[in-house]
Amino acid sequence: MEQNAIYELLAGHLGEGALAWHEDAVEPWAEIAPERIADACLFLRDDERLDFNQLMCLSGIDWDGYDENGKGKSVAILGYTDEGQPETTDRTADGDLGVAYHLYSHAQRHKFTLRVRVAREVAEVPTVSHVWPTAAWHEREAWDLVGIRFAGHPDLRRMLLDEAWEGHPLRKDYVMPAMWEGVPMEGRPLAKNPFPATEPATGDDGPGGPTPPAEA
Amino acid sequence: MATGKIMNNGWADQDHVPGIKSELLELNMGPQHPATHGVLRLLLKTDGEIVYQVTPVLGYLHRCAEKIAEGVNYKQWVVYTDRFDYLAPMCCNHAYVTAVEKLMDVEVPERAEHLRVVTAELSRIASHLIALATFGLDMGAWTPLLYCFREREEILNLLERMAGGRMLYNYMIPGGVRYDVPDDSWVGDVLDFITMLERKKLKDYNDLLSYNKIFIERTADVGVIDEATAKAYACTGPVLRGSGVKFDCRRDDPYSVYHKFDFEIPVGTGEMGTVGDCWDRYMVRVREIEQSCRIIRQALDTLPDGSYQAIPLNKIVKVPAGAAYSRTESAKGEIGHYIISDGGQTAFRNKVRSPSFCNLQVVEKVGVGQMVSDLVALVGSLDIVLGEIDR
Amino acid sequence: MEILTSWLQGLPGFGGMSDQGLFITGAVIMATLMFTVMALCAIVFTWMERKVAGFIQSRYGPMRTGRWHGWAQAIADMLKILGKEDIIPAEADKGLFVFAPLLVLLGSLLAWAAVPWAPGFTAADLDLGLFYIFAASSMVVIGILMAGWSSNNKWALYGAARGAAQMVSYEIPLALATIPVILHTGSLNTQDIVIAQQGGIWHWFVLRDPFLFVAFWMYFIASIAETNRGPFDMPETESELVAGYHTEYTGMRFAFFFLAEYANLFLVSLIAVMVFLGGWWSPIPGLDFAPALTFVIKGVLMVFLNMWVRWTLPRVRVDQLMYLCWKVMIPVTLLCIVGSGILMITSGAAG
Amino acid sequence: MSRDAKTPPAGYDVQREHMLDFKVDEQLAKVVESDAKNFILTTVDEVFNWAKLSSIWPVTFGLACCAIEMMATSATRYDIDRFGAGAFRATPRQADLMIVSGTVTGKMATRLKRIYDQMPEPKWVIAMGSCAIGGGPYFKYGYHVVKGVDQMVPVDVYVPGCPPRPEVLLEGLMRLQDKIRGRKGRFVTPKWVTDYAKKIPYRK
Repeated sequence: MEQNAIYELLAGHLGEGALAWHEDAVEPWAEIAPERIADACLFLRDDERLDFNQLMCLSGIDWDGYDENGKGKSVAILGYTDEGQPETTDRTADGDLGVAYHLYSHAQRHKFTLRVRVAREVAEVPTVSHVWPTAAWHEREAWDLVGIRFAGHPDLRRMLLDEAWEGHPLRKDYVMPAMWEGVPMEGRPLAKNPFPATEPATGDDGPGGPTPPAEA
Repeated sequence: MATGKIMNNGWADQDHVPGIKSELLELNMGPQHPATHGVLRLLLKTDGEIVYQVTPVLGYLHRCAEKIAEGVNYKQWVVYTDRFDYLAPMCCNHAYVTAVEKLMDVEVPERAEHLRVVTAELSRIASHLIALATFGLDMGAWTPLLYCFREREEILNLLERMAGGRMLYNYMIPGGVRYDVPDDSWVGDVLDFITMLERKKLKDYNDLLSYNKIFIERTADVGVIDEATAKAYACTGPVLRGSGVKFDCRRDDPYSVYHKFDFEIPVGTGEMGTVGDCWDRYMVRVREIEQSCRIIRQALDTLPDGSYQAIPLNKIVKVPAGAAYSRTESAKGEIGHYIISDGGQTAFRNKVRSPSFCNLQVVEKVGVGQMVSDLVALVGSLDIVLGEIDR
Repeated sequence: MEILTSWLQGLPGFGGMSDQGLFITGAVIMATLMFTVMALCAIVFTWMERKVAGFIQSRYGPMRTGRWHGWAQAIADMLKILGKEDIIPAEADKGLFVFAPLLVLLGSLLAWAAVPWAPGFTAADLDLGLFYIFAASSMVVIGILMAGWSSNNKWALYGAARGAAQMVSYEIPLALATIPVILHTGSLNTQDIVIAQQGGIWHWFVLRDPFLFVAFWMYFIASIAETNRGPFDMPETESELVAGYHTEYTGMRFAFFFLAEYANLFLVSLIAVMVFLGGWWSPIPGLDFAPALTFVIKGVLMVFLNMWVRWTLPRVRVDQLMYLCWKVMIPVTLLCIVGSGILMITSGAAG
Repeated sequence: MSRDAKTPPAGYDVQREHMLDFKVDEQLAKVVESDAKNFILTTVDEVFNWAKLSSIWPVTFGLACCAIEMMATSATRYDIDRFGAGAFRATPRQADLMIVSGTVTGKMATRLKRIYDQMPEPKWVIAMGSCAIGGGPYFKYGYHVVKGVDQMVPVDVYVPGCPPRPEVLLEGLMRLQDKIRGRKGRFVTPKWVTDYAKKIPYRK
């Protein structure tokens, strides 16, 4: 079935709940109100014309610092410095969080994409794990890495990281840990160049790379 | 022989012998355990040999690849896709570059597509060989492991000549492939190898393992995943096809140049037991090796001349703003990449839907009521790779 | 034993010894000899196992240690194991933990006493020799159970429980398979059993009648299970139970299990040779130059067969193992006893 | 396959000896000399060292990609069993060597430490692959990756590569054997290796 026709059926069912339809994108997608997402998924699965029996993918997204103009000027993420220490920033994150659902129907052979967007402070979306059992682990992963809570999830624990882990790593303002439960996560400074240049430093980086600092 | 079906007689929940109190035994399988294919950890609750509850614990190989995707540029991240499914790295490369190209809307040269298909299928054969080998090992058969590794070495040799790396290649780039066919004899060597594999080696494996009486007893009717369960848990790849569903991204959602080739999709038929048992999943892989050989032969026979890179190697890739989900068929199943781009050099978000992640989830349901040995068979037949589960 | 004591009597210094003294001296010499043979066979067979495995898997196996095809590999293994740290887990039942490997070793060592190496040369020439061997080697089960229980490790407990069930069950077809032979010889004395097979390959019990032939293979399968080797290595099951009952054992204590495994392997092979394959008699009558050597060579061939099976077949599941024992092998061996008896009566061989 | 290569290529042994060219530590040489007076003790020591280095049993401990290369090393073509190190033990209690084959994550590091502690003395560790050596490609953004397993357990031999080829792992094993033998020193790259490396044509 055509993407537009699917959206029309869905919008007819949801009414106000269907917020927007982005037809011109590389991959058309529908924006759904967060509180109606479980309802929408149930409809998409159970309607005979649609019959979306497979949830291909469920992704949690942190939209913080996204460059809306499409110029590639989004906020850079934090990592470790060359000395192995975590980078920090003064900026406070304020962007929304989102979830994207990619559906597929084995019988009808069509796909569909849904997205929801919630405020960072709320960060709660109804679960769809009762619609497709496979969503249970995807949602746990989204909770673990992005920090979106899924209301009504039967077992919302962290999926990949330990239960005692602090923070949600895929958020844009995540600061890398230096130590966790006695395990050092920070790196060590890169080793000194074992073959120091014999000539005195001239200031620019020659073929041998930057000149290492003089021995203390 | 025994049917493999275990009746839940409710012993675990009550004091079945008056005066003696019994409880379930909690068993911790992994992360260092020979049967968990890496660092998977399974928390079992057992009553004697019978498993009452399976809880997989993941994350022992969580390597933060999705975070790294937001920090490095598109070409650099191909390196990390190699390390997802390190048994079939070419398939992972292919999945990623397909996704990037979908967003970029770039025309990939025909020759590059053919080379991609050939290398990806060789990688798939290598991965399936390991799957057979480790599944045999889980069943206690050591020797097939060594034989499969022997043939895999031949594939690695061929791919090394092509891509320069022995195991992880970093071969495909958005817009083409890194290298052309290395020399004149390469194509002939690949054809020789697949002929040898089809004619002789597959028969060896079948004699040694597939149609071995003990092996059939161990795997037939064990760990049955029926069609409804497989679809509900979004199983893909040989796991889904083992349950009798004729679905393959290469045919049903064609990407690259797969639409040009003629191949069949093997499905589980329940030859030795029920449809969807461990033997079916195993046999689907054996038959897929044959089909992969067919695809390679066709792709090499019709290998077109011309360029193999649409974008020069030293150019940094910039992807227009937008979001797209692209899926391809890897050796383990459907790999999906959901890339959100902001128009820059790095992805804003890159979510990877890995097939093993979804396939493994079914253990929570199907593993219950099995014996401990059957659980090992079930996990082995799913052919998981922890690299792409934990990412 | 008689040969040894009479030989001792002839030596200067032993002539004036009392009979009891002679007996004790002889027994000590014999026990030392048997232990040496046992240790030696563990060393030879570990090397052989790795070479056979390599041969089957199209690789070499040990090549470097000791220059020629790694012949010193097993010696190096043993020496290294001697130097390893001995760990007793804090939560383990220490007494049982320490005693279990000794019991396993003792069980297999005791059984060696009744093996007929050559005419008249048996450490203990017992009238109930075969019965004694089966009785003594069943002590191994207790050792394995103790090891698994005392380790306080769940995998070890699983291995021990499986091992106990398996070994207790398979002792029955193992013993039953030899009964047709005992019907023929009318004796449990190991020397007598071998002597009854004199006169070339057609007089060996394995080829006497079809039922005995079946009984031999039943014995062979049961003996694999009895020694816990693939495809019946339930107590260890490396891919399921980590290392089974000896998961927590290190160094010397683990070496005892290791030693006992290969000693047991050789023992069951020797019993197969003794009971079915003509003992020390060569296949062609009249060519019996070195009885002990013939006996050992046949035993080593049986061990090779055992290894061949191990490195070829997948492992069976624990319930299938039990099924095979109770519902297939025991009825078949019982049938063999009846059939062989009927054949004896009809052919007039029964005295 | 490997079975065909019965005879080493000409000059192989000479090259091998070159590879073992060590610059011996002078301090160490003195220590060895003073011990050498006690003939019996040194002989016994040598025999036990020989036993240790000839029979290094690794623990079956695969972490990531490198684990597959470790398996390939034990498989037909490379066959680590030739050096007596082919008996992979599933339980750390019976192993001598831990090959840390792959990325060590924060969650795994505690388990790794535990497995190391469970191994009986004397024990050795090989850090296989760049992840185990120093975080490798996961250094910059790897919030869950331990940058170097030597922050958790002492490492004897570092085997670089991503993943290292089986030949390199075998070389690492031989370096470990040298270490057990008591030959300490700096590995000197022989001239023929650098000469040969210059001759390898590489593609653009």
